[in-house]
Parts: sequence; C-alpha cells; structure tokens
Amino acid sequence: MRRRAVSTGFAALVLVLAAGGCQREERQTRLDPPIAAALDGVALMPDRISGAPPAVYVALGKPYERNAFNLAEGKRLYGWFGCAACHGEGEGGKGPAFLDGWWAYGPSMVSIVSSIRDGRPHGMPPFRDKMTTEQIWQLAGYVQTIGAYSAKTAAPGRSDAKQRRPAENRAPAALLFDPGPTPLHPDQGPEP
Amino acid sequence: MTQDHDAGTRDHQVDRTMLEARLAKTWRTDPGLWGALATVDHKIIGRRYIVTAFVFLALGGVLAMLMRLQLAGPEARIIGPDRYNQIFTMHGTTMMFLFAVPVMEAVAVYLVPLMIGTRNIAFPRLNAFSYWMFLFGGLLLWVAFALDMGPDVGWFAYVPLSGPQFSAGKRADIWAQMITFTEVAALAVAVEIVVTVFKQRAPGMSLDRVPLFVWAMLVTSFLVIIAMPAVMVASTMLILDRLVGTHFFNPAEGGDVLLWQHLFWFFGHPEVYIIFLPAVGMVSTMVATFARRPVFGYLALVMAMVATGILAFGLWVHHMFVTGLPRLGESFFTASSMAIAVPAGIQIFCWIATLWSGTPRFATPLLWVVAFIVTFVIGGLTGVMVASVPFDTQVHDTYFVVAHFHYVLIGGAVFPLLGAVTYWFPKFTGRMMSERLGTWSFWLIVVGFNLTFFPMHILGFQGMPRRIYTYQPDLPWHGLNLFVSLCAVMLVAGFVLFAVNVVRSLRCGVPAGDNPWDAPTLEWATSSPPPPYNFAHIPVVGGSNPLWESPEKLPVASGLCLDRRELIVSSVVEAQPEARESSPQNSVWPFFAAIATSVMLIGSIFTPWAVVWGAVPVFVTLVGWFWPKGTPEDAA
Amino acid sequence: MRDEIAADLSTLPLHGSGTASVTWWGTLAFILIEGTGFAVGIGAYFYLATVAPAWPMAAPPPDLLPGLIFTGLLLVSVVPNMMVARWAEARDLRKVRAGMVVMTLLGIAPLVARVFEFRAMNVWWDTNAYGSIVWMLLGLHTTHVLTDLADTVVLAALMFTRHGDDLRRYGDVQDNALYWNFVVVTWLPVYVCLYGVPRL
Amino acid sequence: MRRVQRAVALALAVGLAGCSGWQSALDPHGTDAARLAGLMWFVMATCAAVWVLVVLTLAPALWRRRAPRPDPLALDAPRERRMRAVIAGAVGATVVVISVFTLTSFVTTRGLGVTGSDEPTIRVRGRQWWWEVEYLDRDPARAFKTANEIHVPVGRPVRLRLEGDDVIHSFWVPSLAGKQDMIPGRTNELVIRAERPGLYRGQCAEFCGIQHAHMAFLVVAEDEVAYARWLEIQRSDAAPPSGPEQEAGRAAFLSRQCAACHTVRGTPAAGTTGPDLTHVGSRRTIGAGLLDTTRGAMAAWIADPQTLKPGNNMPLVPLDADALRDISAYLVGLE
Repeated sequence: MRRRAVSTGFAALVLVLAAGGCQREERQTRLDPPIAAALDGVALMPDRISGAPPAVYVALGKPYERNAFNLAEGKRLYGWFGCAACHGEGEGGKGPAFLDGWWAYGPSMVSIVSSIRDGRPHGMPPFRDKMTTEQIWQLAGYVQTIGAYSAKTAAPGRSDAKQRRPAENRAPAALLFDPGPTPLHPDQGPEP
Repeated sequence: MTQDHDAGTRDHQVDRTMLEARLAKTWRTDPGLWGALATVDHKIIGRRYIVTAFVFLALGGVLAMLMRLQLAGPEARIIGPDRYNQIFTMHGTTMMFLFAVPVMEAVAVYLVPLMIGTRNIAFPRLNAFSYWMFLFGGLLLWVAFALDMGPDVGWFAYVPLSGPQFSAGKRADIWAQMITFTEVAALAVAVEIVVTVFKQRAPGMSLDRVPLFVWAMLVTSFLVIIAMPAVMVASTMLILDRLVGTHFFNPAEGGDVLLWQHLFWFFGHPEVYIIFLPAVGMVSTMVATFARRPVFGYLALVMAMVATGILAFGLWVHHMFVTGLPRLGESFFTASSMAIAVPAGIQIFCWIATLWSGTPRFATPLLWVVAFIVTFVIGGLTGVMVASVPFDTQVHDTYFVVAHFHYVLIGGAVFPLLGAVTYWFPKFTGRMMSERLGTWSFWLIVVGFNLTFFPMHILGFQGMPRRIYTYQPDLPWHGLNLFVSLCAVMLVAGFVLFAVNVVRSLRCGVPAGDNPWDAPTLEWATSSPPPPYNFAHIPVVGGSNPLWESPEKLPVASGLCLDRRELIVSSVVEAQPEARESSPQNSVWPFFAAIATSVMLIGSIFTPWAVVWGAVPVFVTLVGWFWPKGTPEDAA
Repeated sequence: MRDEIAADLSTLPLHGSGTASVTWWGTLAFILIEGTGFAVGIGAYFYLATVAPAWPMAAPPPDLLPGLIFTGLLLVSVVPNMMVARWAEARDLRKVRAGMVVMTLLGIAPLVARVFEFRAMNVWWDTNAYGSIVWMLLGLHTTHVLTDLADTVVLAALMFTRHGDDLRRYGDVQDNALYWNFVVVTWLPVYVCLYGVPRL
Repeated sequence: MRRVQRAVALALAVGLAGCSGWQSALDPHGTDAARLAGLMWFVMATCAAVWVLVVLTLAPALWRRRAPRPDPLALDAPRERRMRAVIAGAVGATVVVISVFTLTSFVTTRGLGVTGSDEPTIRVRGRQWWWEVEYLDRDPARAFKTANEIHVPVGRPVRLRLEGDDVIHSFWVPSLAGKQDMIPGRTNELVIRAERPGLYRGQCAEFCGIQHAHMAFLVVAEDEVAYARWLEIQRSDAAPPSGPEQEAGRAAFLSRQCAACHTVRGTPAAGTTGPDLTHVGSRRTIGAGLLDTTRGAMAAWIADPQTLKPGNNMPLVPLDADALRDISAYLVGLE
C-alpha cells in the first residue's frame, strides 16, 4: 500500500520527465507508401524558400525533427550519399556551411527537403532519383540539426570516426562556428 | 561526553515483559507512510528488498515467456525485432541487476544480523538508502521499457553497438545509468555486511564459529566491492562517449572497443560468483540442518569460497576467446577458468559427505538442495567445457552458452534460493510453507527447467546463435524450439505454484514456533518473526552450532541500555565485546537523499550539467541525514 | 528456549573509538571501493597507452606548474591533517575547531590549482582518447577532493555547535582525516600517470 | 561402471543425432571443425562420466539405511577421517581431469589454422546486416567484390581477413571452423579448409543490432576447376541484358534509387552502401541468406524489404509493377 503510493509518485515523476521521450525513441522502420507519397507533397512558396509542410507531417508529430532514430538515420545518410564532399562536416566547402546556422533558403524542413529533393542553383544536385522520400526527410531533419542554435536532446552523438567538430548533441552551432572578420556569406542565397 | 544516559534503565533491572515492551518501544517502526519511509529496521528493509526482487523476477520471467513465444516457430511475427531486442536486453538486465544480485543481498540483509546475534545491520540508514536506490533504478529501467525506450543493446551493451553512433536516443544511456543505481545499492549493502560481520558478531562468535552463510556473504561482499567499480567506470565512460563526445571506445581517435569488454567482464565474471556464493552459503546451512549434523569440512568450505572469490578475478578473458587476443594469453585463462572447478568440487564433495554421514530428513528445502547438486554439476561441467578455448570457439554466443549459464544461475542459485525461502519462511513470517504445494512446485520447476534448458545445449551445437529474434524455416531448429517453449510453460507453472504457496502460507500456514527445523544457528533462537530488536538479550556464543550445543538455555549477555538503540561491537577475530554501541534512529532523510540522487543521475542522461545542479540537493539531504538530532543514540 | 545470563556487559563504553568504531570500518570499506575505482581508471589509462601508437596522442605533454602546485598543496595539507586527527583523539575542542578551519582552506586551495590543471593538460576531453582518459582521471580525483571538502565543511560547522564536543564527532574528525589522507595518496599514482607517463 | 558410461555416451549420441546439418558444430566438414568436434566429444564424454559418478555417489548418501542419531553433534571420528581421505582423492581426480582438459585444449588450439604459403586471401567485412566479401589478389585489377557467398577450393586452406565495418560481428561457419569476431579498428584472421565439397551455412554470432538474426552467408566448397571458373566469372563485368525486359530493368535500375547504393560493374551504378550486385543472379540467396534467389523472391524483396527484414538498410522504393518486374528480371539475370 505504502510502497505503491511511493512508487506511483515516482513513476509519475519519470513519466513527466519522459513525456516527450516516448515519441522521441520510437523506431519506425517501414514508412507506409501512401504516407511517403503524402510527405512528398511539399508546398513551396513561389520564391522556393519557404512553404507549408504536408499536413500528414504535422499530424505525425514532426517525427523527422524530434525522433532520435530518424535523426541518427539522417546522419548515416549524410555519409552514405556523399554530402560531406561539398558541405564537409557542416563547415562547408564547395557548398555552403550548415554549422553557422545561416540558411540561404531558410531553416524550415520544407526548404531543406526541397533543396535535397530538387536541388538548388550553384551546384546542389537533385537527389530525387537517388533517395526515397523518407530518406530525404530523415536527411533534412539531420541537416537542420547541424545548424541548430540549441542542441536537441534527440540529436545524434559523435561518430566512431575522426573527430572534426563536436557532436550534434553538444554545444549550439553558433558557438562552434567562427565566421571570421568577413561578413556572413554575401555570395549565398537565392537568385536575385 | 556526558555519562547521563548511562544512568538509564538497564536490561537486568526489569522483568521480561517490561524488557520486551521497553525494547519494542525503542526499536519500533512508526505506523503509517512516514514510518514506512523512515524505517531502518533491517528486517523490514530486507523483506521489501526480497519482495521487490521477486517482483522483478516475475517481470523478467514474463519477458522470457514472450521470447519463447516468439521463438516457438520459425519466422514468427509475434514480436518485431526492435521490441525483441529490448525484451532480451531487459530480461538479462532485470535478472542480473534487479533480481539475482539484489535478492541474495536482500536475504543477507535480513538474515546476517540475526545469524550473528545482533540487533540491526551496520549503517542501517545506508541500508534504507540502498533499497530506495535499487527500487528507483529498477523503475527507471522498466518505465523506460514501457515507453518504448528500453535498452536494446544486450545486458552486456557491447560498444560500438551501444555507442553514440549505432544506438540512437537515450536507450543505452538508460541502461548505463541503471547500472549506476543498482551498483550504488549493491555496494552500500556490501559495505554494511562487511562491517556487520566484522564488528557486530555476538560475543564469543570467533571467525571459526561464523555460520557458513555469513562467511559466504562476507566473501560475496568483498567481491562486490572489488568487481563493481569496474562496471561503474565502464558505464560512466559509455555515458561520456555518448553525451559529451569522449573517445574511450572510438578506434579512430585512439580508443578501443575491447576496453569495454575487458572492463565489463572484469566485473561480469565475478558477478556470477556474487550470485553463486550466497547460494553456496544457503546450501551449506540447509544441508547441516536437514542432515542433522554440522556440515562436513567447515574449514575446507570456507577456504573454497575464499579461493573462488580470488580466482573469480582471473577468468574474465574466457568471455573474449573469439575476439582475437593472443593465443598464449588465452591458454592461461583456460587454465585459470578450469581451476575454479577445484573449489567447486570441494564444496560438492563436502555436501555429499555431510549427507552421507548424517540422517537426511526429506523436507522441501532438502529437495531443493539435491536438485541443486544434480543440476549445478551439469552447469559446472559445461562451464569447464566453455573454459577450453577451442571448444568455446564453437559454442560461444550460441544457445549452448544460454543453456550453460541458466544451469549455473537457475540450478546453481535459484534452486538454493527457493529452498532458502522455504527454509527461512517460518522465520520471516511465523508460518510454515505447505509441504504438499512445495513438493508439487519443486517437481514442476526442476523437471520443467531441465526439459526447457537441456535441449538448448543441442540447439547450440546445431549452430543456433544467441540473441536472434527469429530463425529461418530451413534450419533444423524449430522442433526443439517448439519443445523448449512448451516445456517453459511447465517451468512457469511451477513458479506460479510456488507463489501461490507463499501467499497461501502467509495467510493460513501452520504456525511455526521459534525453531521448527531444529536448526543450530542463532536466527532460530528468537521468535518467528523476530521482534524489532531481534534479541531481548544479545546471545553469547560458545561454539559453531549454538542451538545444538545448548538446546534448552541460550547463554546471553546483560547490561545493555533500554532507552537507546544499543548493540554490541566486538573485535574482528575473537568477537570480544568492545563497546555498547548505539544504532541509528529511524530517519526519512535516506529516502530524500535517494530521490535527490535519482534526480541527479537521471538528469545526467540528458545534460552533463545535471551533475552540477543535481549535487546541491544531494548535499542538502546528506547533511540532513548525518546532522546529529540530539537523541539518546548520540551519547558517547 | 530460556535466556540465561552468562555475561555482564554493563561496564563497556557507550561508544567504540578507533578500530572499535563501525564508522571507521565503513570508511575503510569505502576507501577500498574507491581505491578499486582509481585502480581501474589507471588500468584503463595504461591500456589505452599500450594500444596507442604514440602517447600522448597528438598533444604536447601537460604543463607541470599547476600540477606541481596542486600536489604540493596536497602534501602540505597532510601535516595539519594528521595534527587535527591527533587533537581529535585528545578531544581538544579548541584546536580541532581551528584545525578544521585550516583543513577547509586547504581543501579549497588545491581546487583552485585544479581548475588550472585541467587547462594545463593541453588537451580537451573530446580531442582524442588520451584527452578522454586524462580528463576522466582528473575528474574522478576532483570529485573526491570535492566530496571530502564538503564533508570537512559540514564537520567544521558541527564542531562549532553544541554537538561538537562529543566523542562521536571526534571520531568523525579522525575518519575524515583518514579519508583525506586517502585522497592524497590516490593522487600520487594518478599524478605519475598524468605527468610522468607522457614524458617517457 | 564402464557399461554405464558407455550407455550414457550412447544416450548422448542419440540425443545429438539431430546435430547433423549444414550449420552444425558436430557435423564437421572442415579440417579445424573436425579437430574441434573430436575435442568436444572427448570432453563431453568425460564430463558426462563425472556427472554420473557424482549422482551415483549422491544417491546412496541420501537413501542408504542408517542408525538413528539423536545427538546431531555426535560424530563418528574414524568415518570423518575416511571421508576426508575420499574427498582428498576426489579433489586429486578433479585436478587430473582439468589438467588433461587444459592440455588437450592447448594442443588442439596449436593444431588449428595450419596454412600453406600461397593460399587465397579473402577479406570479409561484417556490415549491418550483410557480409562484404573481397577476393584479394597481388594484381589489384584481378581483385573483386561480392557479398554473402564465399567460394573456396576443396582441400586447400583459405585465409580470411576479418574486419568489422560498423559494429562487432562474428564470423562463424560451424561445419568448417570455430568463430572469430570482426571488430572495428582491428583485423582478425581465420584459416578455413573444407575437406568435402558442399554448401556450408554461416551466421553472425555476435549481437549486432536489429537484424542480427538475418545475417547469414554461404560457403561454397567446390573443386579446383569449378572454383577457377567461378573466379573468372566473378572478375568479369556484368553481363549485358538479354531481351527487352532486362533492358528495361537495367534502365530502371540505373535511373531509380538502386544505383545510388549498389554497384553493378560495367554500368554507371557504383554505390558502395549496399552489396555489389554484379553477379547477384549467380548467388544462391539474397538479403544475406534471407531468400533463395528466384525472380519472385527478388521482386518481393525489392517491393518491400522492410517487411521481410525490418530495420535493414535497404529502403522501400516505390516502383510500379512494370519497373518491379523489369528490375527483378534484370537482377536475376546477372549471373
């Protein structure tokens, strides 16, 4: 009786602590094709910078930004699909950096998904035919995490590889990125 | 400094009724929730510990049945791989960290003070703290499991699979932090038992008169003290790797994945003996009582336990025979692993000799002892097999090993434990367990166990690896797997019947009296269940079997105060009385301290700063715990 | 079963001191636990050093000064520590009070040096495995300094209350002194590891 | 006594008769596995005898008739002495038995993995949840990659260089040799020698994540001629498609997501995330031992890999029926 009261209290505490955890940890290994098709329906604004995410994405609880498994999958895809060739570990190279938290097309998932799927001017190729819709969303969630100003608890830890920058679950991007004396990326951005 | 309290009432100044009333008042546990949270009575805490551990056994058993359900047929889709991996991880973790080790320590928390004739365990508040930590650690693990964030990396959590790259989210962190909870709890109990056995033995109970269960717990406690820091270091490294990006296990930055295995098994192998040695102590105790003679080879048994304890730290590499370590080193570990057969053999031979020359009485506890010997010898012999490097390369990580360690852990530890529960049940509750139900559950469990686990040896030879959530229909495993799953039902039925027996006997068992088995050790000298103060007078011991040596009268010491919690501190070897020491009053602070520590530990899964801000409440509660309250117990 | 009085213990003291004290034995047991922890940590250090092709990995050896100051302060603190223990045994309340204040200060001073010691390692915990183990050993030891300091502070405060002049408090002071000696002694092998091994 | 032992050994043998099979430690077809099986039988028979001895001593200890002993402390001194001597003898026997075991296992270990000088070297990398197999050659141009199927010549030792790519896996073909872990950051070696031609199944023996259960492979032991022919075929580029269906399949394969992860030598497909598919049609199974290589199985696998092997790294690519049929036809045709 007494023990039950105590343990219920504690269980309630843990429940509160883990309230978001439930969804953050779920591992969905198979995305139903109709849902994938619905996720593909990204409605971009005419300037191709921002737009509304598909209703189904919101209804699912934004799994690609909050779910640890999806974010980790995104990190693997980042390596498998050679993103590092142009974007480095987020510090940029031929392509723009992600670490500085400065987004040429805005930080919304819709923009990032669209960038990956359809490509962008100045060299970003479309991955529409290389990745599935689910993979594109997973990768977009991860890419968004790289430049986040406050680390998500669901963000991936470091990789078992040479370390070039602190892991995604550590300090915010702004602290890790030294833009130097020149102003931020005047050359990046949408076509004028 | 004041001698005021020395003027208080002494036990020889009042009559028996008054004595018992005064002691009961001094040592009481207050009724109600507050009293329950504040109690430091080792019997109440021990009982809680035992019950909680058995609840975890039941939960772990449910998981085992879920696995058997899934494995009953090939390519079954009852449980998906993600859940299955959580289930087998939870099963192993629960059984090892939340059942086997705690239950043995729990029985010791209850029995050791009684067996050595003292009134409470040393550091009783630490004891209360230990229980809460254990409970909160277990809840952390199981609540996480219920939320689909249970660990899924195996109870051994090998890196890199459990590391930051391959284990997304907090699942592995929860496992690693649960380790911290349970190890803190286990280490606390180990310290208490070592100090209790060293310093609180009844006058005259020199080391060569200490009951064998107490010896077993002493050796076990030292094993805990030396083995558990390794796994705490390892799990801390894992959390650091995952949370703040250290590189202990990252080969690309100079780390090494085998470091984890070395640290884990340096703890993990002694862990087996941490579970097994208490069982050995229980068997030695029960053999003596039911053969009605002192156990044969007391000194040999003590030395065998000590030798097991020492050898336990030289065997860990036999869990790593297929990792590609140098062959010569591996051969050394083959030799040392085989050597453990010698102390194990000595123990078996001594028990058989005791039975041979005694007059066995076939009550349920003795049945369990016999089943233990027959089953454990199989587990020990398969242990000798896996100690051989070439043999191990074929059976390592197969169902052969699953069979082996279930023979060792169930046959070697759970059978004696069930016997011990039956044996000490009258002391715990004042009532006997039913012999009829006991015999039924005995046969169901023993037969069910062997039918369930023996075929797994064969599955291992047939190439069935461990930790697979399913297997393909073209493999020749499904017949035996189905058989095993069906027999597991029998095993479970036995356990259910055992539980029914416990519940029924609690309510309407035959009243037991002080010493229903005519046993020789001190716990049977007091009433059943024992009063809060254990003994109205502290016994004085003149031999190894006090109740057989003097069946009518119990020699006792007088002169202790009645208005403070007082017990005897005695010298380590000879148990000469040194002081009338006080034992701490009830306090709710250990409970608060456990809550504060839990908040800190769980917080540190999510942010390293939790260690900083979480330390503040821990500090506050500890000050509350240790600050003198001006009770008579503070007098010196 | 009847109780039969066989011994009279009424003349025994109300509290055991020294080896007759359970807290002394408890302190010893915790020292054994934590000593094992340090041994395992140092073992891991040497294991990683053996596996690595170069040690220290991609980092200069640590600067010596802060470590020397820290070690010096620890070694110096042993003298008043032993004196406090002796005064406690002699139940000299005034001296024990003064000694506890000194020990509090001597607990804080090395912590200041320790802050600079972390910097002097010339490596971060996330640089490589060398940095990780170095920071872990330092962190492990710092935790011990901190916990003993907390214990000293509380005991010092206690000594100034009405609970101070009590055989049990004097015992606590002695146990605390024993634990501080342990903290000093464990530092020495750690010190050799951190500063000596990278210079081999 | 001896008769009892023999009876027990026989009973055990009958019990273990089910141990034959293509993945069984007690049905050896390799040099090492045969040595191991010999050791295992010896040790098990000895242990069985020990167990029987213990039980045969325990039984009379429990059930023999004896005089009542009212005083539990009254012990028969001469008998205590006798028992002490018997126990000393038993302990001595234990020491002898474990010494013999230690020696035999040492000798057995030394006899394992005997190699010649010019044995073929194959690098096997464990990846989540399949096996990347690379036949090394002094001439790098003659080296090639395949997956989940290892061909070896009968009667010749083959050196396996075992590496872990992501997490720890364990390489185990019970019929040929004991297991050896594949550990990231380390390289282990294992020498196998098949004594008889045949198909031997292996399976990952170290828990490696969600699809540990479906991480199998085949070792095909064949005679030198067949082996040499197989090598030549594997070294060559993929066969061009024959017929319009396969032609369309190839086009779909290259234009859809497949080519991003898989290599088909002789085409632009050069992904390295998934297994090399250049000669996938010649392999006996797909999905790391999951399904037999048939057109139907191939189509099922491509259509829904996450239902057949949940959590594996092959995504569900939405394909229309035509593309699915064409691609599976193309892949099965890659012999």
